[in-house]
Amino acid sequence: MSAAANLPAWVLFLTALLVLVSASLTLIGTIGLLRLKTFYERTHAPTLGTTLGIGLMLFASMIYFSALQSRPVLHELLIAVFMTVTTPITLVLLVRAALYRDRYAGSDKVPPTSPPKSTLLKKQAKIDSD
Amino acid sequence: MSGWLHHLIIVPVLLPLTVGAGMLLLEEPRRRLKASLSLFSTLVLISVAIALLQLAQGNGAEIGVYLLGDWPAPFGIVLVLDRLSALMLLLSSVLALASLLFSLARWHRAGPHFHPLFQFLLVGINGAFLTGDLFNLFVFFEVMLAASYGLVLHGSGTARVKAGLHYIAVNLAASLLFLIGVALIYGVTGTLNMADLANRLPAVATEDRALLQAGAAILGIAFLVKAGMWPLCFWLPTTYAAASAPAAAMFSIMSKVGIYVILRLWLLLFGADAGSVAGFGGSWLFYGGLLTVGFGTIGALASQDMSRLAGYNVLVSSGTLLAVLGVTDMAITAGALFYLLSSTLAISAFFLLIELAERGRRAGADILAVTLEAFGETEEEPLHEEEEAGIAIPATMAILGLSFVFCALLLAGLPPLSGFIGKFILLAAVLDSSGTATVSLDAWLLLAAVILSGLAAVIAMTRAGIRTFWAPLGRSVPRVRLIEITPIGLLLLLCVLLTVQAGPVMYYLQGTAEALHAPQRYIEGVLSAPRAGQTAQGGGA
Amino acid sequence: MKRWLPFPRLAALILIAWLLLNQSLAPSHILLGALLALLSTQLLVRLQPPRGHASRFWTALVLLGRVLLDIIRSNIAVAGIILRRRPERNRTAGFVHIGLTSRHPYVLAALACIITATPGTIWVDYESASGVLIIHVLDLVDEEAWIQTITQRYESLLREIFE
Amino acid sequence: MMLGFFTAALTTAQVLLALAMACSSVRLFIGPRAQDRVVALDAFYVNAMLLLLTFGIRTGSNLYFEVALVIALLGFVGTVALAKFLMRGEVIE
Amino acid sequence: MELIVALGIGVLVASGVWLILRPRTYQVIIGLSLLSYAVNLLIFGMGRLRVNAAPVLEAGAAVDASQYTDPLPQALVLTAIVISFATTALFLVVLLASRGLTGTDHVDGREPGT
Amino acid sequence: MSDSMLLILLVALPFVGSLIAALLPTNARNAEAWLAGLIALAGLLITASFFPAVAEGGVLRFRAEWLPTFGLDFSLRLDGFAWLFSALVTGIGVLVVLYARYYMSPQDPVPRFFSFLLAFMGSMLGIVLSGNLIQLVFFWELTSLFSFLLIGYWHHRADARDGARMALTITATGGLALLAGVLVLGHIVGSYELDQVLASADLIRAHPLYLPILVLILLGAFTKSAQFPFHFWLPHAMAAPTPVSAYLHSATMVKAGVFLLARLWPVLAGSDAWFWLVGGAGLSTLLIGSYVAIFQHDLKGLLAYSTISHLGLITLLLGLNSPLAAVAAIFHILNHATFKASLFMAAGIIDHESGTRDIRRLSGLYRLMPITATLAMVAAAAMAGVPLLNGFLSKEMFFTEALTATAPLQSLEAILPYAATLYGMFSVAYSLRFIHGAFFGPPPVGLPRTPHEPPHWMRFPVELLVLACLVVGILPAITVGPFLDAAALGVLGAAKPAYNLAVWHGFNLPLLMSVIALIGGVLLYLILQNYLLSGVEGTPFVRRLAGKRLFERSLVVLSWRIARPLETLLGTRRLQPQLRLVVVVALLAGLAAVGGWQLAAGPPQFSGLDPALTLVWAVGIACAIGAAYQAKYHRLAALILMGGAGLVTCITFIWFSAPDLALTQLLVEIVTTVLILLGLRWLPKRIPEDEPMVQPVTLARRIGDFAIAMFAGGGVALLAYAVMTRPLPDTISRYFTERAYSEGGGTNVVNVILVDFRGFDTLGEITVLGVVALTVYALLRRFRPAPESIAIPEQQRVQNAYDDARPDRRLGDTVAEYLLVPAVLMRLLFPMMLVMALYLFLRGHNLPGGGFVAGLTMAVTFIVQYMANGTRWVESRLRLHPVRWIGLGLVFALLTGIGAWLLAHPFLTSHTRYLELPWLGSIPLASALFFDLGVFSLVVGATALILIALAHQSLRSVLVARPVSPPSKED
Ligand code: NA
Ligand code: NA
Repeated sequence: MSAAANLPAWVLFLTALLVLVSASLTLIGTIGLLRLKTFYERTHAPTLGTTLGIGLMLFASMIYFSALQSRPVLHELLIAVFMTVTTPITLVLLVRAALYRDRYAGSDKVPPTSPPKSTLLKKQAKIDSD
Repeated sequence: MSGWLHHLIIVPVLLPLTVGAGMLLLEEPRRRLKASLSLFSTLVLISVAIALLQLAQGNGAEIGVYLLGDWPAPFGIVLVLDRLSALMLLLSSVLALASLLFSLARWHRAGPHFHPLFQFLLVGINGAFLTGDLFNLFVFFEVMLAASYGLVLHGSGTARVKAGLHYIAVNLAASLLFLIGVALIYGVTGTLNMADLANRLPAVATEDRALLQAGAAILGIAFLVKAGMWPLCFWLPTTYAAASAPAAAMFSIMSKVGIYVILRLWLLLFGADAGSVAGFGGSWLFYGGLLTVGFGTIGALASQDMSRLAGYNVLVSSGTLLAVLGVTDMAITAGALFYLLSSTLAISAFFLLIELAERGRRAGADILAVTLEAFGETEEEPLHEEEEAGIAIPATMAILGLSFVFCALLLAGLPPLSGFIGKFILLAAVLDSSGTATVSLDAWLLLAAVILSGLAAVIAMTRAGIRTFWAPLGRSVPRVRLIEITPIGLLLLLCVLLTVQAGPVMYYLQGTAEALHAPQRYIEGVLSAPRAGQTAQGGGA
Repeated sequence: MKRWLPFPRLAALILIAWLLLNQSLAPSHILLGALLALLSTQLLVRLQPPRGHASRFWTALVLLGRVLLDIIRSNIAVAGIILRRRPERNRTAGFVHIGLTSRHPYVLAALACIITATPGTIWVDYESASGVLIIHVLDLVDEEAWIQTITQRYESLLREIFE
Repeated sequence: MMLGFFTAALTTAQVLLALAMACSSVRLFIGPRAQDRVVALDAFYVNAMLLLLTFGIRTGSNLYFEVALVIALLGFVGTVALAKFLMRGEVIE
Repeated sequence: MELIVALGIGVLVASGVWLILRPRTYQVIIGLSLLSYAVNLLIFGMGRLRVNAAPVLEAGAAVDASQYTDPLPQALVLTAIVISFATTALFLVVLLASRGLTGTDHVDGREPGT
Repeated sequence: MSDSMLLILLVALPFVGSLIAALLPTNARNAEAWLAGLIALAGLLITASFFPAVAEGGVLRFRAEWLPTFGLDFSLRLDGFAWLFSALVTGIGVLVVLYARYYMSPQDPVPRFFSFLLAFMGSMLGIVLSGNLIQLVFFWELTSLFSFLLIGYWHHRADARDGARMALTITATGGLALLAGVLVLGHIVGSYELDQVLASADLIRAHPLYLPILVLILLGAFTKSAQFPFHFWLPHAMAAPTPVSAYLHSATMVKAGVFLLARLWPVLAGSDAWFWLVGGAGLSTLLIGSYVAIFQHDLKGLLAYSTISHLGLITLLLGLNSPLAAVAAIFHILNHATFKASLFMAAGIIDHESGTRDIRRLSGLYRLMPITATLAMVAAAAMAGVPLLNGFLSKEMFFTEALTATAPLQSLEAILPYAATLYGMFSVAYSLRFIHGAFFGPPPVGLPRTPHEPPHWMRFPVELLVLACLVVGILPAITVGPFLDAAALGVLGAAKPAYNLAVWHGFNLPLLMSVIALIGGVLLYLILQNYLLSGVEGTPFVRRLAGKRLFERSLVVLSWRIARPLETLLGTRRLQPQLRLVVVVALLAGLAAVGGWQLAAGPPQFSGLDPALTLVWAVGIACAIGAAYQAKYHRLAALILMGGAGLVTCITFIWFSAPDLALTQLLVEIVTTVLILLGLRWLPKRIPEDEPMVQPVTLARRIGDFAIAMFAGGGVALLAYAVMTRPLPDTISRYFTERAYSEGGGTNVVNVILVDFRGFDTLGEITVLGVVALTVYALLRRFRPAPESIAIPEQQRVQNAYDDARPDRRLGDTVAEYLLVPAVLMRLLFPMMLVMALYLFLRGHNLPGGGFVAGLTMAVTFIVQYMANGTRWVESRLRLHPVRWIGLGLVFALLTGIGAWLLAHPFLTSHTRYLELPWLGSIPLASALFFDLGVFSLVVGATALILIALAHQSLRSVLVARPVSPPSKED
């Protein structure tokens, strides 16, 4: 922590602020994970952390370390890229699995197996024409 | 010991490791080549062990120290060659040769990667005998255990898997205890090198003694599980009985690794020179050993099949050794080592023999019966009884019977073989240790334990032998190959040699015991071992 | 060229990643990074990723801007929903079926990234035969609006980039 | 002054993130269904990663960054395996 | 923090021990894993707990060993982690084989009372 | 040849002969007999040649070092007494061999027989010639062994097996007791040498350990010589071929016990304890043996009990504490050997010629084999103690001793003469029965064979022995006097009393007793005639005294009633108790080791409490407990919770300055999750059965386990806390930190330790990993999954059915759609992950990372592709050869280590060079890096092998599940 003492105040302030917001957002996300009622709703919540939560934290880290090491520190970008690519993988797989499990369990809260093609196309045409 | 000769110390570890690793680069079906490699490695190991034995003996009390990575002790890992480790190396390589030869008849085909696993087992055993570092000992224990897991399960089948599960679970628990013990010892003393540890122990502050002793005790439990002390030994008979014969024959030295470590560490760390901690836990060893003998005896009497009987004999042997090690006495240590040699050879031979003897009883080996390929591709060459068991050598039953008699005599400690000598030496030493012209209660107890366990062995072995060899029902003469009989003969011959050459052997063992009871030389030898970098030039970073 | 550098853009990205990882622009790192980029993309050929080319850098940038904006907006929105005294009040969550025009794997993949990265929407199912995508929306006020957003705001740009 | 705020902010952020982990772990506990637990585990990983990043900032050390990086790149593997197990009954077909 | 870590180790050990004493193979494997966490932490703790003293030197600078935490326990833990990973894998496969061959997931290969 | 050489030859020749005999062909009856006969004859001649040396009390000795450090030499010692026995063993040996040549049938595998017989002869000679007590025990047990093998010679017969086993068990047990006794005796004397022991008589008798020694040695002697209550094995030993009975079980082996008693008589006898124990056993054996003998229907059984009784006589004489009685004992040993051996041979001839030994079936054989009958009658008369035969002489000496003995108890002195007379009557009765039953009466009917005289050479030994009975009986002083004198001198030395070997001592009380015995015996036989003819089995009054049944019963009880339950009680075959014991014993050991010592030391050193980490640990603790709670029925939940605990561990590592550990822990965590999930596919679900009520036993066990778990957790926590709050001792680590860069060439000290300072550990560690991978692979090759899990998972069936049912879908569409987007992304991640692995590898020496972490990353890289695309798909494009990676890794690490040899350094010595390249700068080339490369390769291979081998099971299940699926096929 002694290293931080020599940094300009605005760096410290900005870093602290970003970190705080990021942590708060993440916490809110997990609170949502607790509070929301259905699985599908709950799945949305943690994405607060995986998107802006991480983004702000990385931003804070970049600013802080760039100032600390007096050179641009950008490798945090990699984390952002990795998260962007890997989060959809998990969520897509997991939510689809949940859908299957709900359908199999006979839940009426989820869309049934895909409706006949014709109705869908009709609906689509309507939207397109708007 | 200098120059190239110096590297000989590490060969017992490196050679099987290299050969095992090399075999992994070969295609699976090249069994003949692998077998030859394995055999080659084992034969070289024997010669190396003999050379090392002579080195250890020739150097008098000097010990050979190998600084790995050329880092000085106590910082780097050291291998230490002394009379004891040289002896154990020889024993393990001899058993390895016997087991390997035996396996060549059929067992090495019963599953993939037999030969590499076998070599890796040797790596673990030899490493454990050589290392002078507590954590490195753990690593070699694990190498040995890992390979033994593989060998226990070799051939598959319900019995093996069931026993293997227990074996693995218990040994994993023991390994965790090992780690806890090492950690505590390091946390208090700050070193892992055994010699350094022995050096630091007497100076351990009083307020740290509790922790140190707790660490040592927990570590000890880990070794006692391996050695098979009651009540930590129940896995042993089942596992050894379930393992294939060559594996079981090798395992008989694995419990001796536990004994070896206790002997080595206990005398080094808690020997007479250890100051306030001297003799820590000795009476526990003694009474625990006696109880183990008792349990082994009971088990031997109660066992109906020979494999379990053999397993219980392992316990009797372990218990006897533990009990006598609990009495710190040089002559006893020497006697214990003789007993160790004799009983290990005998039990190994017995494990090999059982397979052959029972082959005739349950016609059609059961190895593959359970693995019927209802599931999975048939990658293994099926073992056809006719072609595999080969020519029946003449007088098979007579030879098997004779071998059985030898084993029985050895295990019961009856003349004329080394079992008797071993018991005599042990008991004579125990009596002598209790002072002239008196016999202490402990000595009586030990005497009784040894005599009664021998009696039980007579009863149990006779029962088993009569049932197997004198059975009235027309049992088919087992088809046995020469290569299966030879190793048994080899081991038994060694027991005969031990009997005839008891004098010279005891001379060596007495030197060994003396060195063990005067660990200062070991400590100084390890801690003052010179680095190569100091003599040769160049090198280092 | 194609043979040696089957995925030039990906290789470039990997080189950049390597340099970022090592936080260095030393010649040795550039050389090593280039080598690794080449080798790793060579190996990737074996895995036969779907063919595709990404062009229109500016379009991509526009899309990126849109998405970032959406992410920030929806982060706030979702946080608001969660922090309500009763998150369920005045809100219905639900599934939306969307017929997609593009079958291009990269379009779909990118779309999945966007939908997932935007709090409030998740990718639920995609039926390749009909091209129907199901998403789940946390605060579903207007189904049509969501269809619009996905197809017009994102898909069309993605098609421009990848097709 | 600012240093004090900075320190306090980081400590607070860590506590918040630890609380976030606690929330996820509650979901991990109560489920009710397997997918809920998997989502919670995923969130758990992300929280841990953020915690490590704050730790890096707090100590001014770059040594812990790679752990966060590895979580970002590989943390999903476990979740994927779990999800696939739920959907298909086996992880690798 | 020593108290907290010691407490954590204790709970891991207690949970692990409880599990390895259970009759189902899966419980045992989870228990062994928890125990190995605990043991790894214990070994690690033998080097004492120090914040921000990772044993990574600065190239070329003079070394003051007291600036860094004890690296040896860390190296030991690394070895222990690898070994426990290996044995967990093995135990898993053995328990699967046992389940297949015996028809039960009881550690003794048969249901109690049969 | 020197005496020493001859002595060695005397003992060694039979053993050499035994080896040769074993190797001769099965049908070489004559060759075997010649070999054995010549060896016995040579032994006899050698023995004879020694007589002058020992006649006047001289002793021949030979010693060779054997185990000098334990005072154990190979020591031979021949005095008059040993000479007598040696002559007996070899002399009767010659005759028995000759007899056996005709007795054994051509079908019998004679090599075994003669081999054992010769080995026995050698062992017996070993006993009598031993100059050292341990060596004596050595040969003693050998005689038990060969006796066992000879009794079991016809091992297809149950009685032979049982008899052999009983004989061995009893005699070997006695032998073990003897060993213990001799050990203690040697211990108090300070030597096992017979000479020294015999010279320490006063010391021994006065020693507090005298009684234990005596009891132990007597146990040996009594079992061997079939003394009551250990006598019962001998009649069952009669299952042996008759030559064996004649030789071992009458003339020689059973005499070993009394030999020992006589041998140690000078040092052990003379006490009341000796009188009571030895005399008591002798007296009871004497009476019981002779009484029971009367009622035997088997000729050999009768002779066996008679032998028991005569052995009792000898023992009694030795127990009387009188030198004269001891001389009588020695004399009777000799006499009994002659008449009993001849009687056994005669019984054998009868058996051989008529096919039965049952007195009830035999009758009137005198007419068919008059010579044999005559011989048998003379020998039996000697047995009965009829004057002018040798048996009479020693019996008269016995009667004299019975009259003059001084017992510690007055009443006993009075009883002894009556007991002796009674014994005389009994022996007359059973001798009469032997002769009358077999040779007189009407001609035999219904015998298996028609009896006639045996071949002459078969009868010859009997003739010779009977002649000896006569000659000795008539002219004792001339014939046997010098030998007996020498033997008595050997035993008693200077204490040898004067005695008179005359046939006629005038009309005295002993003679009267003899007359009474003779008449009484005849009367008794006549009285019992009807009872005996009725053919009732067993002996009146002592029917319950069936030793065999008792013995077998006690063995059964010992093995199945005692050992079995004890084994179950003291041991277990179940895992849970075993693990419980390991934990409890470790706990107790730790507790005992801590003992009274304090755990606390000085003021504890704390690092401050951090709220965040405390919270994190609250979560970790909850996860651990949750995992423990859920593992039974909710495996997935337990797995996930365990992952949570692992992640908390990982954070702790980071917090306290261990980034390498955190990385490793994290990756292992990920791989373990995948691994266990792969395994869960094959573990059928546990359905929570609703237990109506937890059994009290179960509940108690759970409470116990809970307590154990709490104590274990508390104990470890306490220890951890105690160590962590202590100041760090001066550890060896300082060395590593200081030299990691300057000598190890790396800044990441942990990594330098792993690949350099303690690279040997790492080599071992990767070996473990490799070995485990091979084992897993081997096990999975033979894997047979649970039947419930063989079919493809339910999910896949449902989804396939759905695809099948819809006309617009093809089989597999669901999974294709499911993976469509993720697979694309995962494939694109592939190169990045590879690069990441290499990055972690290359930086390892200086920064957190290294071969192991990199290897795991690499393995995960591949596994991700397997998950995204399926096994077949990946393997048709990208085939990993994991076993080779393992092999290569090991070889690489090894070669790096061995490379140091070329520079004359020990294994694994590291070398670092900097390669200066233009433009690129200096590239470090550290050998440690190559070592780490080996680690990397092995870890990739091992991890991939384990995971892929598990994944492959799914392919196999598809292969098999399809054709096998209809369950009706099973019948
Ligand atoms: Na989203
Ligand atoms: Na008759």
